[in-house]
This record gives sequence, structure tokens and C-alpha cells, in this order.
Amino acid sequence: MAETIQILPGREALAHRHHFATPEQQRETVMAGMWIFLATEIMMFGGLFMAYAVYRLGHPRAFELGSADMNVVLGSINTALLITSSFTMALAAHAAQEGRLRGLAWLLIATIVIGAVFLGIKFSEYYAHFREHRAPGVWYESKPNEPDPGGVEMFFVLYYIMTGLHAIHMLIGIGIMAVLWLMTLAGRFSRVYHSPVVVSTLYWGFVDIVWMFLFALFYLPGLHQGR
Amino acid sequence: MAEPVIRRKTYALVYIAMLALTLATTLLAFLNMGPFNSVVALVIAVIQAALIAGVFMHALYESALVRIILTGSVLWFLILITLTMTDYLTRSH
Amino acid sequence: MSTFTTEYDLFFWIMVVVCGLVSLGIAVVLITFAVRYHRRNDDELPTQIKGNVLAEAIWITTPFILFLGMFAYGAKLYFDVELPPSDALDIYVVAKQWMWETQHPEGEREINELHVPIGRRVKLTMTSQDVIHSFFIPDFRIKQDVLPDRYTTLWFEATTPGKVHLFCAEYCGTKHSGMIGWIYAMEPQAYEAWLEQGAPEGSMASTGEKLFHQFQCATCHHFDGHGPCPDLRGLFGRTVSIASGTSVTGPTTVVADESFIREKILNPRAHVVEGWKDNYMPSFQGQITEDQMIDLIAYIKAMGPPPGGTLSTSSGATPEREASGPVIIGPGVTSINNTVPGER
Amino acid sequence: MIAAPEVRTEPNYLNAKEGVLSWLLTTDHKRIGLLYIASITAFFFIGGFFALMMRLELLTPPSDLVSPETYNKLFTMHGIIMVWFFLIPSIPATLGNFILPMMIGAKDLAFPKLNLASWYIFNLGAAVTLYAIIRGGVDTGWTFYTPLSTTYSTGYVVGAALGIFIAGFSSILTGLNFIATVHTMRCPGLTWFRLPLFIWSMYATSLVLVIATPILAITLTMVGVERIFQVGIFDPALGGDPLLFQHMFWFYSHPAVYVMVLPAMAVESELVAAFSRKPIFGYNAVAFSSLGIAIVGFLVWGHHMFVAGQSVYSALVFSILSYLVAVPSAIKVFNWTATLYKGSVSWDTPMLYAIGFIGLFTIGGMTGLFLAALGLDVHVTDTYFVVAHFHYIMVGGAVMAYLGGIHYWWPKISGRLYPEFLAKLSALTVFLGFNLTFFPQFILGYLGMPRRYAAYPPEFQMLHVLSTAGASILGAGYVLPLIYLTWSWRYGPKAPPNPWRATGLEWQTPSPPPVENFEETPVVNYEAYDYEAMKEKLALG
Ligand code: HEA
Ligand code: HEA
Ligand code: HEC
Ligand code: CUA
Ligand SMILES: [Cu+2]
Repeated sequence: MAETIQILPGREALAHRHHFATPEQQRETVMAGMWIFLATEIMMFGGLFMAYAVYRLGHPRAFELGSADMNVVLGSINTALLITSSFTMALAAHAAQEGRLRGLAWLLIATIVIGAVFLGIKFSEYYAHFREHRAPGVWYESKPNEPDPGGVEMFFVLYYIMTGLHAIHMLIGIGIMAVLWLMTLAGRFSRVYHSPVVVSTLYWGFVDIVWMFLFALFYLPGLHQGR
Repeated sequence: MAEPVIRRKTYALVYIAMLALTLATTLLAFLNMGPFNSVVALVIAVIQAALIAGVFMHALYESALVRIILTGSVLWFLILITLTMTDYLTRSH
Repeated sequence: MSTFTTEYDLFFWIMVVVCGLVSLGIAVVLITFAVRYHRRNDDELPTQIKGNVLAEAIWITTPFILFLGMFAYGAKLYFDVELPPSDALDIYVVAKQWMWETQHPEGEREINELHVPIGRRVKLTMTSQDVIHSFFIPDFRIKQDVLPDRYTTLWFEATTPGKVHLFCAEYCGTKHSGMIGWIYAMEPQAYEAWLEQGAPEGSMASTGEKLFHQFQCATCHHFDGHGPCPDLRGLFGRTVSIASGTSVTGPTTVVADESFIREKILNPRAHVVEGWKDNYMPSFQGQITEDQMIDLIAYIKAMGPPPGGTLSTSSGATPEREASGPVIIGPGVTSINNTVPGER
Repeated sequence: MIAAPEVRTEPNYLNAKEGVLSWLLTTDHKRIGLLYIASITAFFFIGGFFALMMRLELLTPPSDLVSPETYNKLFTMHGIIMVWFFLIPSIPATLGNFILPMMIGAKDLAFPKLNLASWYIFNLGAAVTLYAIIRGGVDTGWTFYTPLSTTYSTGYVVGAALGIFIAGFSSILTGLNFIATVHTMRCPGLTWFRLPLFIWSMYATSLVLVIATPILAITLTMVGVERIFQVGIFDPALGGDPLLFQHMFWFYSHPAVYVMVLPAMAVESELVAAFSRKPIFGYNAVAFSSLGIAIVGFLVWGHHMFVAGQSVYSALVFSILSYLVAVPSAIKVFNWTATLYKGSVSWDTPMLYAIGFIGLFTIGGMTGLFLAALGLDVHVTDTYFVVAHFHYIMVGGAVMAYLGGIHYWWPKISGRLYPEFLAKLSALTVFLGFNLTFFPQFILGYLGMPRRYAAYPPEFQMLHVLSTAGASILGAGYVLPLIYLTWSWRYGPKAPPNPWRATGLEWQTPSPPPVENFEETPVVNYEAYDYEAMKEKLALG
């Protein structure tokens, strides 16, 4: 399925840093470095997922009740948006590999815009929860006669921390993409040198993966019992 | 080391599969399957994650080192969960 | 001294001897080599030895076997300490920054002191009002962390009369080092005599009974079996079924021990009793102190079985032995108390 | 800042560029190593100062020298500084940074700019922590147990946690850099099984750093969020479980103790080989034991929670796994000892430290076996027995190895020789002072003296006095090298490229090394410590 292009050594002064013996060595090193970084990210979110697992086990019902407060329509739209943005980003990497700079620039813009819409929707959801006084630490009220109110509050605490950390990652990603866009306009990338784009694709893909789990764990559990 | 280039058609297929899976997981969540609701949701999420990592992020096409890093970190996350759960699932008095 | 002291010291000194000998051996060999093979001249090149598989195998397996022994011995001792017997004298402990409150079933309350009879098993049920503390009696070789919103237990049997240290062993803030006291191990008669002079307010159960009325528990929990809610008589130690639908992946049955009753009072709807799904018990969160809680529990514990012998609450549950030790119910699911982190 | 000595004939990394900026903006791994040495030395003495204050307070039973409140802050800051701002970065970021690329024949680390960034991040984290300390300090213990840290403490918990959080990223970057470097930057011919054992151990360390540190970051973040917003992530009063915090903290912190000892083992292997002039006995076993420690080290964290209220079954699992992780350590100890057999053992200062390391690490490790025995831990946990256990490994073991390594590579780093007599004297002082300080603490612990006590019952006083006396001797032993090494930086006799006639690639280049380490990229066709192959070159035999 994958065809390959060989990186031509020495063409691009920018590409090759002095302490690497060859550009292939450099590419391999950069990819390894990025994946190791993603491994640390997995562990970082992993800690939160573990907290989620422990508390959901302790308060199964409460987590479903909390989840029933989520807006699943907005949630699924966001999921679709994020998937689309990953798709455009993957295409961006492809364009970079083929040296199509115009395409690359437009695909980056598309990714940024979709990412921004995602965040907009996300913040509108936060705002809606806030209006319903479901913002622990800021303005929180249990519903009358809510079973296990502590568990429900815990659900919201985790919801804000986890989706919040995810949103921060999105913001950083959008920032990176903006820089890539400027670099593209400045003609810094080519068929030979484009590792920043590829590496950013990895990052964006990771952020997307995290959301798949957040969607499954926060939006879906409350659906089957009616709203 | 050669750089993998993946056909756009492949990306497109994965994209469509991802959207379909999202639809599926959302609809399935409306059925009451008891504990299996979470199982289904998680399984689909794992498939989606694998698709993104494998294709959009090229993990399937990269060197063994990359795959070792990826599986390693997932494994370590599972260690974290499993050993912690030995506590929570067997706690008593 | 307690029954553990001798057991513990035996193991401890065995470890000292084993590890001491091994360390001594290593030290002797190391120094011998360093002296015996001290470099004679600057250009010396010794015979190059890369390794030896047999030697390697020996010093991988030998320690491993020794380690397994240590593990097994340690585990045995641990289970003796961790699993309280069911026939013990019950004493309740409430820890708070920075003091220990202890209470005997007869009602005596003590601060930073605890009187216990020798030759009798004593079980402490402990909780904290604030941070984590740790109940440590060095002379008895026992220790257990005391957690907020949760009961942990500790048991011992003192063997010699005397006065020994009680320390708080988990760092708990400014006056952690001041959270100390004394344990008085007494001859049984002396203990009885000591009990006699105290208890101005009556036993824990009787205080609990007053509280049971004061907090209006009695308005619902009648003793005729026909109230709007379960009859609590004979409840303690029994296995209770949890109404389905109130807990999806959670436990379906629960042993009614201290933690369960505590949860019922503070967060009643986390696990609703089978058959009472539509009746709400209100939460008493924030109204009951830890001291009152243990009195209430003592009272419920002291309630006898209902006169007729039939139980109105739980579906077909038979009386169980006292929840001593972990009770596993179903695959991977235990008695709820504390499977559930941080219940309110 | 360390100024470059004036007379350097050959161009080298020290005199290649001049001026403060050339240091602050350097991407040369060797210069960054020196920057780190400066930072962590400062932190070691600050942490040591807190230790001395504690020891002085503990001379007498009541808390008379300082109030309990101050004492609590002292041990907290001592622990935080020694662990995160001294010992974790100590060997990896200094010696590792300096030596690792040279050992594998590379010109630099894979990501030189990240390397510099990691030093700045480290100092930023340190500055934030110091700010928290100056503003009033923290009093939670280095373990930040909840709900004390989230709800009850009045100290600057968020500040200190933020500092550690930031410094954590410098650890991650160092680890990431090392892994990528070892994988992709080895010089021609240098296969995995020709690598010096230093590299294996450093690689294992990096794995732990990269995988464990993010969990610390997220755990501290949760503590911060809980403290700031007063929501109940860990606090039971608000719906959480304090044991979850402990699980997460120790999931990081137990592997972190191997981050502290694996680099020490890395240095140890180099020292034992170089000063016995023999390859390490059982190279493969030692190499794999490093990986074994790193991997199994992740499975044992619950041994810190035997009486904390976790499930007894869980405790069983963690106990047996703790014994499992001790096996690779045992392998190493035996192999190092066996390496001396029929060797040509010199008694140079680094070797004195190396031998001291084996002895003290063994004692520290064996007392770890006491703690891993479930029933034994019940009594000695949270007493001075634990304090003695970890100081034996961390001070007796890791700090000894660090000092040994500094002496060993000093000629390479500075291009100068240190005064041998003073060095031996200080090694001896450290060894004796150390044992006097910490051996009595084992006895204290067995007798029941709890840790983190500002005041204690009078019957413990005698042993505390001994310990304090030892600490003063120990302190003197540490000040000495600071003085003579600084002196020798400028005035010591010039060092030849390979004063010890060791085999590592780092010795095949001038002292101090040129900017990109080697005049031409080395090619390796022999195994590590292959004195036979290097016989001619080293003029041995
Ligand atoms: C560098 C740091 C370091 C290292 C390497 C270790 C290594 C080990 N540690 Fe330690 N430990 C700490 C630092 C370290 N520890 C710290 C800081 C704490 C306290 C934290 C706090 O609460 O503040 C602690 C606490 C601690 C506890 C919890 C105590 C408590 O609070 O109750 C336990 C319990 O199991 C433990 C066990 C072990 C074991 C089994 C090893 C093993 O890895 C040791 C293996 C080594 C050997 C065993 C020696 C060599 C072996 C031989 C020569 C073989 C021959 C021997 C025989 C056949 C007997 N440690
Ligand atoms: C790497 C880690 C490390 C190192 C090197 C040390 C080094 C030392 N430690 Fe540390 N210690 C810990 C890690 C470490 N410690 C940890 C993690 C804890 C647990 C904290 C907690 O409970 O939260 C602890 C706790 C701890 C306690 C227990 C406190 C308590 O529980 O109440 C004690 C008590 O004796 C102690 C003593 C010492 C001593 C005497 C040294 C000596 O080796 C220090 C020797 C150094 C010097 C003496 C410096 C010399 C400096 C000068 C002479 C000049 C100073 C001047 C200026 C600053 C200008 N330590
Ligand atoms: C308004 C009525 C009401 C009041 C007041 C009340 N309860 Fe209850 N209680 C109930 C109901 C209804 C149930 C059964 C449903 C459930 O499990 O939540 C119950 C269940 C219990 C149980 C579990 C019984 C079992 O069979 O497992 C205990 C223990 C208990 N209550 C103790 C108390 C105590 C102690 C108080 C006072 C501090 C109290 N209750 C006050 C209504 C009440
Ligand atoms: Cu209470 Cu320490
Ligand atoms: Cu540990």
C-alpha cells in the first residue's frame, strides 16, 4: 500500500543538522523522538483515565447520571469534526511529502479552522453546564434527590479536567499549525524537508485518539436510560 | 531509512470508516445492554484509535522501533490500571 | 508486649542473620579480592575473564529462593496481623489533628490513652476526622493507617501488663510528633476495676440509642417490622442484597458491617437495599460527627434479632458470621465497603 | 559559572568560545553537562543544609532549636530538593550528558537544543520551588499525601508542586534525548552488545524517566486543581479516595528510586572495569539486569502502602514483585564483586568509592528486603528504619557512585588531575561519617522511633546524638571535594587523554575533548572493556 520516496542527502542545507551522519539517520531520530514524546503523553492522559476507571467503578450509577447531562448531539458533531481535521492533517502531510506547497497551505488552514470550530462548540458546552450550575469548584449544585450526589460531582470534576487538558492540547496544536502555515508560505518545506509537518500530524492524530476515548466515556454512558 | 508515503485513497477509506464507527457507537449507546454498553463503546474507541495511529499517523508503515514505543506505552498504561485494580477489586473491611 | 512481638522478633532476627551473613560474605570477598589482587605494576594486564554461566546461575537462583522464603514468611505474619478475629473486644478509635480518642463499648472515652486487658483479643475500629493518621504501638509491633471517611481495623492481644508508647506514624501536619499517647495493658481484674469507675454517660450502645431517637431514625425504622423502611434488628453482619438498577457494574450484595451502615447514613442512595427502591432514606451528611457515628453503629450492632426471627428487609439473606476478613462475592466483586472509594 | 582556565593549548570545548553567553546559549552536550553540575551542586548543599538543621534539632528530645512547624518544612524541603533537584538529575544530566555521546562515538545528543532547553526548564522549576520555599515553605513531606496536601496544609503546596511539575519536563526531555541518541547515533561498528554497561543502564534509566514522569505531572496537577478549586479528586470529604493519590504517586516514585540508582550502577560498572582492568564479569547478565530493574520496577509501587489500607491481596502481589525486582540488583552486586577476581585492582579514589558503593548499596538493598516482607513492614514502616534504608541506597549508594564518577571523569571534564591524597581522605571521611549517621537509624527504627518527628521520647536520644555527630563528619567529607576539585580546575596538573588507561571511547580523545568530541568518527570493532584488543594502544602487558 505504501510506496516510498528516498530522501536525497545534502540537497537542502536546512534539512541536515551537523551532528547527524546522514539525513536518514536524522529522520529516524526525529520520528523516534516524537513517538517517545507521544508515549509520555499517553501516560499523562493514562493517569486521568485511571482515575476515571477507579471512580466509575465506585460510582457506576452516578457516572451514568452525570453523563446524561451531556449534549450528545454536540458531542458527536465534535467527534466528526475532529476526525475530519485529522483527515485533512494527514492529507497535509501527504501534500508536504509530494512537495505540493499550495495544497499544504490550504490543508493546514482547513485543519486550523475545523479545530477552532471544535473548540468553539466545546466551550459552548462548558457554558451550558455552567448555566446549569454543573461546574464543581465554581458553581455546583446537585439536583434534588439525586442519588449519590458525590459521584455525580466527581464525574463532572473528571469531565472538566480531562476535556480541559484535551482542549489545551488542541490549542497548542492549532498554534503549531499556524507556525507551520507561516513556514509553508515562506517556502521552507519541500519534497526533501518536511519533517515538522509529519511530526505535527502525529501530534494531531494523538489528540484525536484521546478524544475518541473521551467521547466514549463521557458522552455515551448516559444515553441508554433516556434523557 | 525510507519515508512511507500513503495513498490518498487509503486515507479517504479510513476517514469514512471512522465516521461510520462514530455513528455506530453513538447509536449502540442508546440500547440498554447493561455492562456491555461500556464494553462496546470502548472496543469501538480502541478500533478508532488503532485506525488513526496506524494510518493517519503511519505507525503501520514505520520502523519497528516506532511500533515498540507505541505498544510499550500502551502496555505500561495497562500495567498502571491492572495493578491498581488489584487493590480496588479485592478491597474489603 | 503482644502475641505479635515474639512472632515478629523471631522473623526479624532471622532476617538479620541471613542478610547479615550474606553481606558479611560479600564484604569479605570484596576486600580479599581488592587486597589479594592489588595492582603490582602500572602496566599489568590481568587474565581476562568474561564470565561463567554456572556461577551466574547459582547466584541468580539462590537469592531468588531465599527471597521466596522471605515473602512467604512475611505474608503469613501479615495475614495474622491484618485479619481480625471475630470474638474480639471491640474498641473504637477516632483520630483527629492531633489527638487520639478511644472509646470502649461500655462507654468510657479516653484521650491519647487506651486501657486494654491482657490475654484478650482486642479489635480496634478506627477512623479519622481529617487527614490520614496511623495507629502505631511499637511494643506490640503493629500499625495501621487511619483514614478519613472509612473504617480500618487493627487487632492485638497484649501479653504482659505495662505502659507502652502509642505513636501517630503517618505524617499528619504540624503537631504530628505530638500525637502520641500511652497504651496501658492491664490484668483482666484491674481492667474490670478500671472500667467500673468510669462510664458516666452509659455504654456506647445506649448513647447510640439516644442518638437514634435524636436524629429521628426511629421515626422510620420502627421495631414492628411494618415501618416505612427496613427493620434494623439483626442487620449487623448479615448479607444484604442491593436493588438492581441502582448499581450497574457495582456489587449486588453487601455485608452489613460498620462501613456499610456508615455509608447508609451519609450517602444512602449509593446502594439501595433490595425491596426499598422507592423509599428514600435521607442523607445525614454533615450532621453526624465521627464520635456519634460510632455510637450509632454500636447501637445497631447491639440490636438483637427481631422477636419473630423473620426479617423484613433483605430478600432471603441468612445471618452470616461476622465480617472478618475479606468476603469475595462474585467474580472480582467484594463487599462494597471500600470497594467504593470515597463514598459520602 | 565556571571560568575556562587560561592556558589551553589544543582547541577544546572549554576554550572554543568565550564569554558567559557562549555558555548560556551552548548546545554542546559537554558544556550543558557542566551547567547541570553547577545547578545540582548548589542544590545538594542547600538540601544538605536543611539536613544539618534537622540533625541539630534532633540532638535533644523536645523541639527546642526549631518549632515543629519549621522542622516539618525542613524535612519536606530536604526531601524535595534532594530527590528532584539533586539526585534524579545528578548522574544522568551531568555525567550522562557529558559522557554518553562520547561513549557511543557521537558528536552530540540527538536533540542538542532540547538538551539546553531541559537545563533551562530544570532551573525554572527550581526557581519556582525556591520561591515557594522562601515565601514560607511547604510542610507536606516530599510525598504530598492527600488530604493533608490538598485541604489541610497551610504551606505553599501549589508553588512547590508547580516547581516539581516543571522540573519533571526537564527529566522527560533528558530521557527522550538519551533514548533517541542511543538508538540512532551509535558510531559504526558499535552494536548493542558492544556498548559499555554505562549506556545500558542509562538507557534503562531513560525509559523509566519517560514513562513514569508524566504520571507525576498529572498527579501533581490534580493535587493543584483540587487545592485551588476545592473539588474532591482525592479528598474523601468531597467524594474522592486518598489511596488513589498514593497509587499514582508511587507509580511514579518507586520507579523514580530506580532512576536514582540505575545511573549509579551505570557508573559503578565503568569504575569496576576500569580499576580492575577486566571486562565486567557476566556482561549480558549485567546489561539485562538493568532493563529488568527498569521494567519490573514498575510493578512494585504498592509496597509503600502495606498498612495504608489497600487490599491485602494487592499487598501480596506487590510484595512478591518487590522480591522479584531485587534479583537483578543481586545479579549486579555479585558480578561486580566477581570482576575483581584475578584482576589488577588499583586503589585510586574512584575505586574506593566504587567499593564503598557495593557495600552500602548491599546493606540498603537488603533492608529493602525487610521492608518488602509484609509482616515486617507493618512495624518498621514510617519509622527511621525506612529513613536509614533509603539513605543507605541514595546517599551511601547513589551519592558515592556520583562522587566516584566525578573523580573518574574529572580529568576528561576539566583536563586536570585532582589531588589524590585529599581525595582519598574525603572518600574515607564520607564512608565513616555516613555509617555513623545512618546505621544508628536502623536501630532507632526497630525500636519504634517514627519518622517526621520533631520531638521524641528521651530514650531515643543516644542514637540520635550519634547520628548527628555522623552527619557533621559526613558534611565535612562533602565540602572537601568541592574545595579541591574547584582548586584543581585551575591549578591541577594537566591530565593526559587516558590517565586510567581505560577502554571507553571517551578516553580515546584528548582531555578536555574537542568541540565535536572526536577528530574523526571512531569505528568500533571490539567489545566493551576489551583490554586484549586495546593492549597495544594502552601499552599494557
Ligand atoms: C535509590 C533509591 C532506592 C532503591 C534502589 C530502593 C530499593 C529497594 N527498596 Fe526502597 N525506598 C526508597 C529508595 C530506594 N529503595 C525510598 C526513598 C523509600 C521511602 C520513601 C518514603 O516513604 O519517603 C523506600 C521505601 C521502601 C519501602 C517502603 C517502606 C515503607 O514505607 O514502609 C519498601 C518496601 O518494600 C522498599 C523496598 C525496596 C526493595 C525491595 C528494594 C530493592 O530494589 C533492593 C534490591 C537490592 C538488594 C537486595 C541488595 C543486593 C542484593 C544482594 C547482594 C543479594 C543477596 C542477598 C540475599 C540473598 C539476602 N523501599
Ligand atoms: C538524595 C537524597 C537524599 C540525600 C543526599 C540526603 C542526605 C541526608 N539526609 Fe535525607 N532524606 C531524603 C533524601 C536524601 N537525604 C528524603 C527523600 C527524606 C524524606 C523526607 C520526607 O520525609 O518527606 C529524607 C529525610 C531525612 C531525615 C528524616 C527526617 C524525618 O523523618 O524526621 C533525616 C534525619 O536524619 C535525614 C538526614 C540526612 C542527612 C544527615 C544527609 C546527609 O547526607 C547530608 C550531608 C550533606 C551536608 C551535611 C551538606 C554539607 C553542607 C554544608 C556543611 C554547608 C551548608 C551551607 C550552606 C548551604 C551555605 N534525611
Ligand atoms: C425518612 C425515613 C428514614 C429515616 C429518618 C432514616 N432511615 Fe434508614 N432507611 C430508610 C429506608 C427507606 C431504607 C431502605 C432503603 C435504602 O436502603 O436506602 C433505610 C435503610 C437503612 C439501613 C440499611 C438497612 C438494611 O436492611 O440494609 C440502615 C443501617 C439505616 N437505614 C440506618 C438509619 C439510621 C442510623 C438513621 C438515623 C441516623 C436512619 N436510618 C434514618 C428510611 C429512613
Ligand atoms: Cu496523626 Cu501523625
Ligand atoms: Cu519503593
